[in-house]
Amino acid sequence: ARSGGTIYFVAPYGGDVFSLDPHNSHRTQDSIISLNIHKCLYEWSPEKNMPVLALAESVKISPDGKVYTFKLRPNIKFHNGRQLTVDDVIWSYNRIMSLKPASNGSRFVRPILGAKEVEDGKAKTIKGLKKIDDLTLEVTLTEPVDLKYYLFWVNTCILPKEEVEKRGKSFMTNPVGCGPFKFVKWVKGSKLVVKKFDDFYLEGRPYLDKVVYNIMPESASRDLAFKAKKLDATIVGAVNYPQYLADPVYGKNLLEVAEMFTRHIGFNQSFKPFQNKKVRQAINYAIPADLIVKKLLKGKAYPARGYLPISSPAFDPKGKKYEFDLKKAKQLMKEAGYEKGFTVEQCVGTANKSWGTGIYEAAMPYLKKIGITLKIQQMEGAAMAERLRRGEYQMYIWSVGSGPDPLESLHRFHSNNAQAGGNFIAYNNPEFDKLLDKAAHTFDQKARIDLLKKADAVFVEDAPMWFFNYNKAVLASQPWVHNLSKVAVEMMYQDMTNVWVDDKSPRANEK
Amino acid sequence: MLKVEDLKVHFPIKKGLLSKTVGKVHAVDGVNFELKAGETLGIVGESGCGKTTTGMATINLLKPTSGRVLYQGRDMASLDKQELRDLCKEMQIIFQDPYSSLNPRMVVRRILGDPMRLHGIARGKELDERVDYLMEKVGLTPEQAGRYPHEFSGGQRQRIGIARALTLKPKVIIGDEPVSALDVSIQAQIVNLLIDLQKEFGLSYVIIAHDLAVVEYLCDRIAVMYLGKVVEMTDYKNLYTCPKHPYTQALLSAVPSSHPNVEKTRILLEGDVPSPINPPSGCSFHPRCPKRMEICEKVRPEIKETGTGHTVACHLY
Amino acid sequence: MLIAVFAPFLAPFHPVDDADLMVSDEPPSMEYLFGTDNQGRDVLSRVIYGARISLSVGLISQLFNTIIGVVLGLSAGFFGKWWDDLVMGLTNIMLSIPSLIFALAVMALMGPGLFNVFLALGLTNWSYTCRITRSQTLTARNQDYVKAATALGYSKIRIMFTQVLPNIAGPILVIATLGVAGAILLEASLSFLGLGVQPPTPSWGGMLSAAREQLFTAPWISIFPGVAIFITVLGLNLLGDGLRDILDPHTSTQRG
Amino acid sequence: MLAYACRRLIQFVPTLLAISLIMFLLLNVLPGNAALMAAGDQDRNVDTHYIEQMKKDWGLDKPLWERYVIYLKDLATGDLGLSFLRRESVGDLIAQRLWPTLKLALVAMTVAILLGVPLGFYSAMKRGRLADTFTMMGAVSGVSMPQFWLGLLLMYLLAVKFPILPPQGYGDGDFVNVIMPGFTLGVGYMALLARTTRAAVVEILTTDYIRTARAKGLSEVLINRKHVMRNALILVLTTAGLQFGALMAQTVIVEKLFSWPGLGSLLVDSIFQRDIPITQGCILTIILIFLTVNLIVDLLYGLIDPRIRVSYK
Amino acid sequence: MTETELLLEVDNLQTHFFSFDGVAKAVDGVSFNLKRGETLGLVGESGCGKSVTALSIMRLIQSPPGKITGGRILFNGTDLLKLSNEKMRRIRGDRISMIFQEPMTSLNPVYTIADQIKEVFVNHRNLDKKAAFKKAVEVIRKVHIPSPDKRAEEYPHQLSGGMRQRAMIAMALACNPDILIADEPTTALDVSIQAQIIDLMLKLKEEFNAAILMITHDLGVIAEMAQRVLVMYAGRVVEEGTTQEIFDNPLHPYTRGLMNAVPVIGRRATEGRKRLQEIPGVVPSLFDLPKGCAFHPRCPEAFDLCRKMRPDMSAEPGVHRAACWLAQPRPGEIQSCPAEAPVSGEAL
Ligand SMILES: Nc1ncnc2c1ncn2[C@@H]1O[C@H](COP(=O)(O)OP(=O)(O)OP(=O)(O)O)[C@@H](O)[C@H]1O
Ligand SMILES: Nc1ncnc2c1ncn2[C@@H]1O[C@H](COP(=O)(O)OP(=O)(O)OP(=O)(O)O)[C@@H](O)[C@H]1O
Ligand SMILES: [Mg+2]
Ligand SMILES: [Mg+2]
Repeated sequence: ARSGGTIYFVAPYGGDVFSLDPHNSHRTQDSIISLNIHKCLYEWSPEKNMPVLALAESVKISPDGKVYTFKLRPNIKFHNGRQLTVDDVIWSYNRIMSLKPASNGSRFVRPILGAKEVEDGKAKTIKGLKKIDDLTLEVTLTEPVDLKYYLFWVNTCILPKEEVEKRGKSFMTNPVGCGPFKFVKWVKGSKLVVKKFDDFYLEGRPYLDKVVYNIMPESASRDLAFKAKKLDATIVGAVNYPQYLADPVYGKNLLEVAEMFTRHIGFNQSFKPFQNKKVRQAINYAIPADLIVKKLLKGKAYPARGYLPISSPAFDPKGKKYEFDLKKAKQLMKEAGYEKGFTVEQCVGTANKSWGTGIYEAAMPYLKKIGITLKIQQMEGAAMAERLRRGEYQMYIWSVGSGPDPLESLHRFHSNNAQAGGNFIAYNNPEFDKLLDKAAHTFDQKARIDLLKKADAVFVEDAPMWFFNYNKAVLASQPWVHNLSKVAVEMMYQDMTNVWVDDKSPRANEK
Repeated sequence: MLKVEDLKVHFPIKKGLLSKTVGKVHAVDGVNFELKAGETLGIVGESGCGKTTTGMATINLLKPTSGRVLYQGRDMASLDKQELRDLCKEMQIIFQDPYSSLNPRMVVRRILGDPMRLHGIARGKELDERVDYLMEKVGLTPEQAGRYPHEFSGGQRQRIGIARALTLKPKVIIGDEPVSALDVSIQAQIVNLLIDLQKEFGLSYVIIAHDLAVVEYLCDRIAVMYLGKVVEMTDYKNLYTCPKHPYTQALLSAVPSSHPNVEKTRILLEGDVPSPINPPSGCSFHPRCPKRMEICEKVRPEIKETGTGHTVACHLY
Repeated sequence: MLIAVFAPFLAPFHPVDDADLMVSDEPPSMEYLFGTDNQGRDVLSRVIYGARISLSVGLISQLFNTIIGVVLGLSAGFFGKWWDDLVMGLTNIMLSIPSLIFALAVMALMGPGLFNVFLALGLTNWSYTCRITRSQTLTARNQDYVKAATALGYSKIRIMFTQVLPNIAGPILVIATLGVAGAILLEASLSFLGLGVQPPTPSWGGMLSAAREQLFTAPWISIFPGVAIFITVLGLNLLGDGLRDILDPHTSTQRG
Repeated sequence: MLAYACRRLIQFVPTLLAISLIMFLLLNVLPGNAALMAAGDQDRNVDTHYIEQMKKDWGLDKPLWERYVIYLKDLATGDLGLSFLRRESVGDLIAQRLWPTLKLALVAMTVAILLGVPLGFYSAMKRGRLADTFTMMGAVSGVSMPQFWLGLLLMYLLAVKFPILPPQGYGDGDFVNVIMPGFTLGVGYMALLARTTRAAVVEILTTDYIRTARAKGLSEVLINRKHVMRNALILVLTTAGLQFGALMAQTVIVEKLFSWPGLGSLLVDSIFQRDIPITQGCILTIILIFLTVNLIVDLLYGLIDPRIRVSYK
Repeated sequence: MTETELLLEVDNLQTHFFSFDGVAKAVDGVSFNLKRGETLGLVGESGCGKSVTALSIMRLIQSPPGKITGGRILFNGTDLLKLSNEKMRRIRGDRISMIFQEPMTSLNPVYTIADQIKEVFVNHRNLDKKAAFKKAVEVIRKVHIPSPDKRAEEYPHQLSGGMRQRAMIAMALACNPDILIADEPTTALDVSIQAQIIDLMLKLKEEFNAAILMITHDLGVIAEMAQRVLVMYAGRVVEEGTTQEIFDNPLHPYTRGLMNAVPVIGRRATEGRKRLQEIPGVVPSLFDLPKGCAFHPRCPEAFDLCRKMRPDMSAEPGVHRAACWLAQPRPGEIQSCPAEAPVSGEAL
């Protein structure tokens, strides 16, 4: 690996970066960058496809799964030069729970004993956090959850108290962390620059001197900028995917991963025909998901099997898959008593290309064949979010995060989760609930995974949604860029610690 | 028949978005006259002296700031809506500009017919007949009633304008410069027409003009206006033979001679007509008056009778 | 216009039902003269059917605009006083709120739907018509024939509609034609932001923005609706200029 | 003149108030709210607790009129409030974005004026001829050319094929970065200005004073430069002034395309994210600029047109 | 330079306008001449081609739709129609200048009076700006505008109509031209102001010894100012003579009609109200001129020949002459058998 050089990366999602204080941020766009400025107890490992320890050197988990004892690395420095200690961890988690307006990280800290009391203003400090010594922290939970899946999100990063307090509001725009890169400057709405932090706890890393994040919401512009070699790496959209695949240079360098998002059409059970399982299954049989993926998404997705995505540890490659089968679909419709079909008046969706109303359009001719007519209502995200929570739809098309923790992902459809809490389809199946509850109290990883696989199978059989696909995230990079990784939680969450560029890069010596 | 008493019309001058009134245009500033049945009254004066405004206020197209207009003894301001509408049948107006005074999107038959239908004077076949009759009266053919105004020449349009004024069988017609916009050769046709119609229908006219020759020819009595006031009023004979007000004299002398042999001694007035926004103190004519005296600057001359039916507002008399 | 009316006879395929994913993103060929879009629908047919939507968006919303603008402008110009102040205040406000933003807000408020697009665009762009109508009314109001009508005892409303309106119709019509073009383009912008006409209904603006990412990979999908917009806007502009000439009293009097 | 300007500035207040009320109502009855958006891009499990917390923290649970009163109170002290989602002061946010947008709009306006006015002039001189028709057809195509087409095309040509300009971004505020977006934005307005200019010049060419100038024996060049130009400028200026407001608000597409950190994208994003304080702030800012530009145009008017100068007094 | 020096000779001038409705022969064979120091009046009704004649001499006809299709305009012996644009431009405003009817709109509203007068000097005399300004103030003083230094710096809208017209005159006389064409210079003005302007023009003519072509439809103005008069009707000159001749002994029925149609002030008092003599009918459209003499449908004295053939001028320019069959010997063959000429009512 070669040290030095600059990489021009991209922040592609929904406009400007809002905040580089991850406690005060909720957006993917922000995290792409924050990730490289800040660190948490855990971090995502693309190789292992799960979170691994980061700031902590080691962890001991009590047999009941409720007490975690972390040992921090001894050589962690904040960008201001100060040593990071257990006090910072405790302070940071307390901050997350007591921020006003509420912090998006709160839900990841909430399992810790006493966190909820702090959130509700009933206590000053979280009871479950105990400082053993400067580098040893004991964390007590209310329930045995797999903490690594919580404390790896950058929203739970550890911040230096004195800087946060000194900078006040401006900390969001001028942050200090303990990650591999230091904040340099931010041209609002256009680009963000971070540079190498020399005292990073990993020796000799990062390799890069500088990372420039360009904020580019338009995919066509990204494509052109990349081709103009003004970007070292870019996320590839479906439209351009075949072109990149065919490209003699870029085609070989494409990084592809099944991201932990499940695109689906949800059926509102209060709409009479959808109460019938056979109708739901018929729809699953009637729409050629594979073909739509191939044609409309240009192959840039993995057709779905169940709810849990390929990169989920609980993905079952042998699980049931609804293959395109018109005959069977017709048969099921007939059995359900809807031989004549029906009209779905409110098919809500956004303008998104891969999981928006365009998919309805593609599905329409096929559904027509089993007598189902769709009436599309396109709207923007905010309006749609409200409609989903209120259940004011008959079908919705959406993409929801289905990882990395399979238990948490499936829990969305637990009957005790309200419609407003993300169970938009108001799914209610006691069998499914039971499997989930059991898994929650099983600490043996393998047994737990098996239970979750079963739960997913139940879900698939019930077909409360049309399983469409898991996103295939594709990262294209210039040939001189090395060590970018396949990040299944979100491809753009690229940890730049290990990334390097060789001297063919036009920016190989840019500081 | 028609009596105008101390008529004043002031226009506010507004400025800015807040429409603050910053001043007043004294367009008409105390005008008195009387019109007898069958008589023709002329009003002359230079541009902007308030002739049109007087005319408009007289037939209630403008609300006077103060003063009264009495028609057959009744104050117009006291009339209600219906009575005002009925008044339309008594008094009408002919405009100066034959081009803008006819609605270009209506055929002549409608221009003449609509008012009659509106006032219930005639309908159906009778209406058509009456339109034809009017057309003939003003020297046009009934066939031409199907045409649009732009298909007529200026003189013909003015005839239509006159016909329209006649639709409601009025007793008084106010002519606001009815011939000024016309060619010399056409002007005579209209002047003759006006005289003919007066004889036939017993009309009374108020003729507004700036052409002294036309006014003298048409009118029995003539009022000379200057800056919103009547400065002299007399019959047509006196106007030419013994004009009293220096302004009238200058005006008369300024009329180009009718023949190269007629030598004229011109009284050339200095300067321009002052603005009616700030009329000069005293006699408003004094800054241009060749015969001004000290008193003229300070005291506004009252209108005085200086002979039978000859009134003048000047300190000389 | 004709194309829009006779769309079902002209279009070789149905714009929605004849989708065939197997032939998506085909370049122009003998079968699909303008190629197909990503859903495998015939672009030519969609352009033809799109004419219906785009033109009706243009026409109907402009009709709303014109009615609102004319009624407000005419009455403001004619009655004056506080009403005029009020209307002009409102007009200035509308004029300064960016039309796209306003349409966006209205669309977001009323939710999707073709009718709502009409309404959103129709509520947005009347201020210009209103201003012109008012200023024209102010001029026309002082014409001698309007005074003559007053002298003849016409009521105000009657004068407004029989004397003033026919004479100011020219400029209003011209603005209206140009406004149709504006509305078509505004719908395209709304589509760009995902709030235009509902899919799968084809509208030119929607097609254009839906295919913007494919501009370089499948240019035919966006070029043809683009060309259609261009021709329409050009046509409407020429129509506007033509109307101006025809309705201009100067030219028409000279003819007589 | 100064007094006049001040008076006009005071008159902004009721307009702005009315607009703030209209927009406030409009924005607050939109379906969806910022809390939902803040709960994450719908990509993880939804935290209802968090949503309720947010709503309370932002005062979204209070009745509408109360919120408006609070808003007005803040506004009176010059405080545009705090952004919901960005948790920054709206004033600061706008301050950061204002200059880039103004820069973009100014460049676009300059492009539009520098190209549109001469084009319109040329067209007017050649009116009725083929050159005129072609120029005006070009102008119409400029209007009907979607911005994203033109932008992408330019980007392709000038950054990929012949890499002479940066493909996107604000850079460090360098001029090279503004050329392409400015041009993209300007072309539509150029077309409009060309038409206005043409109409104005054609009209002026038939006036009596141009005939007088000819009768004086002035050369056509001088007549055009001196007599036509200045009078046409007055008309063009009004159009340009009126257009400037629209321009400020129409930057969004270009901004998104070129990653331009401007007000337009801030505004549109905030609408989609239901970040009402930002939306309000942006709209008020844009309208204030619109009004100010028109005031400036009015004042400029006075400089060019002596007839109006007097009436300021 | 003698008194009778011929400055301008217009010979059979034809100016036509081409439009969709046809060709309008606005000026159709006009001939006349103008001597130094003389004032020539040009009268006629609206639309008869007076302005077009003037503009043709200046070569300022809008083209399209207008075009000078024939004739010669000799200025000091050179044909203006053959000059290059550049040479013609140098004559305009310098040797021949013109003032227009509408003083309100004929001045550019955005430049001061001095600015606009200065231009003439800069253009024709190559003066620098300062000197030109001085000269401008000088001419403004000459046209009796009070406090010329102050007025020079004012804009047209700050001046009254009369003053604007004076400024126009100043501009026209700036270079001491040989010929001044005045196209209805007083029509838009008030009577008292009109008198001032006429007085001014008469005085200035004496001083500059220019020839004036005075266009008007007001016979009174002619009577006061002109030595000779041309009467036009429908694009042609129908009568020419000295002012005295025209007023005392008009040859053409149209001229006679004009004279009698105007009420004369004071006459009613002495002679009573005599009915004004009308010229019946309307001025014909140029697109659709009657055959024969254009005036015949309105002429009380018209006879067969008038309906069939257009009369030419009865004599060479310079003497009292008219284009009327009554004023000249008729063509021999027709004269001998007038009965043979069929009366065609359709000629109307
Ligand atoms: N609506 C109005 N608002 C303000 N001022 C007005 C209005 N109408 C007329 N005036 C002013 O009132 C004065 C008298 O106008 P009026 O039209 O009565 O004059 P006039 O004698 O008819 O002139 P002319 O001979 O030019 O027709 C003028 O100075 C004019 O500018
Ligand atoms: N630019 C033009 N285009 C078409 N026709 C024209 C043009 N200018 C003049 N004419 C026609 O030429 C004829 C003569 O016009 P001209 O202006 O010379 O009349 P005039 O005698 O000056 O009348 P006025 O007394 O009204 O000024 C008119 O019938 C007019 O229609
Ligand atoms: Mg008047
Ligand atoms: Mg003329």
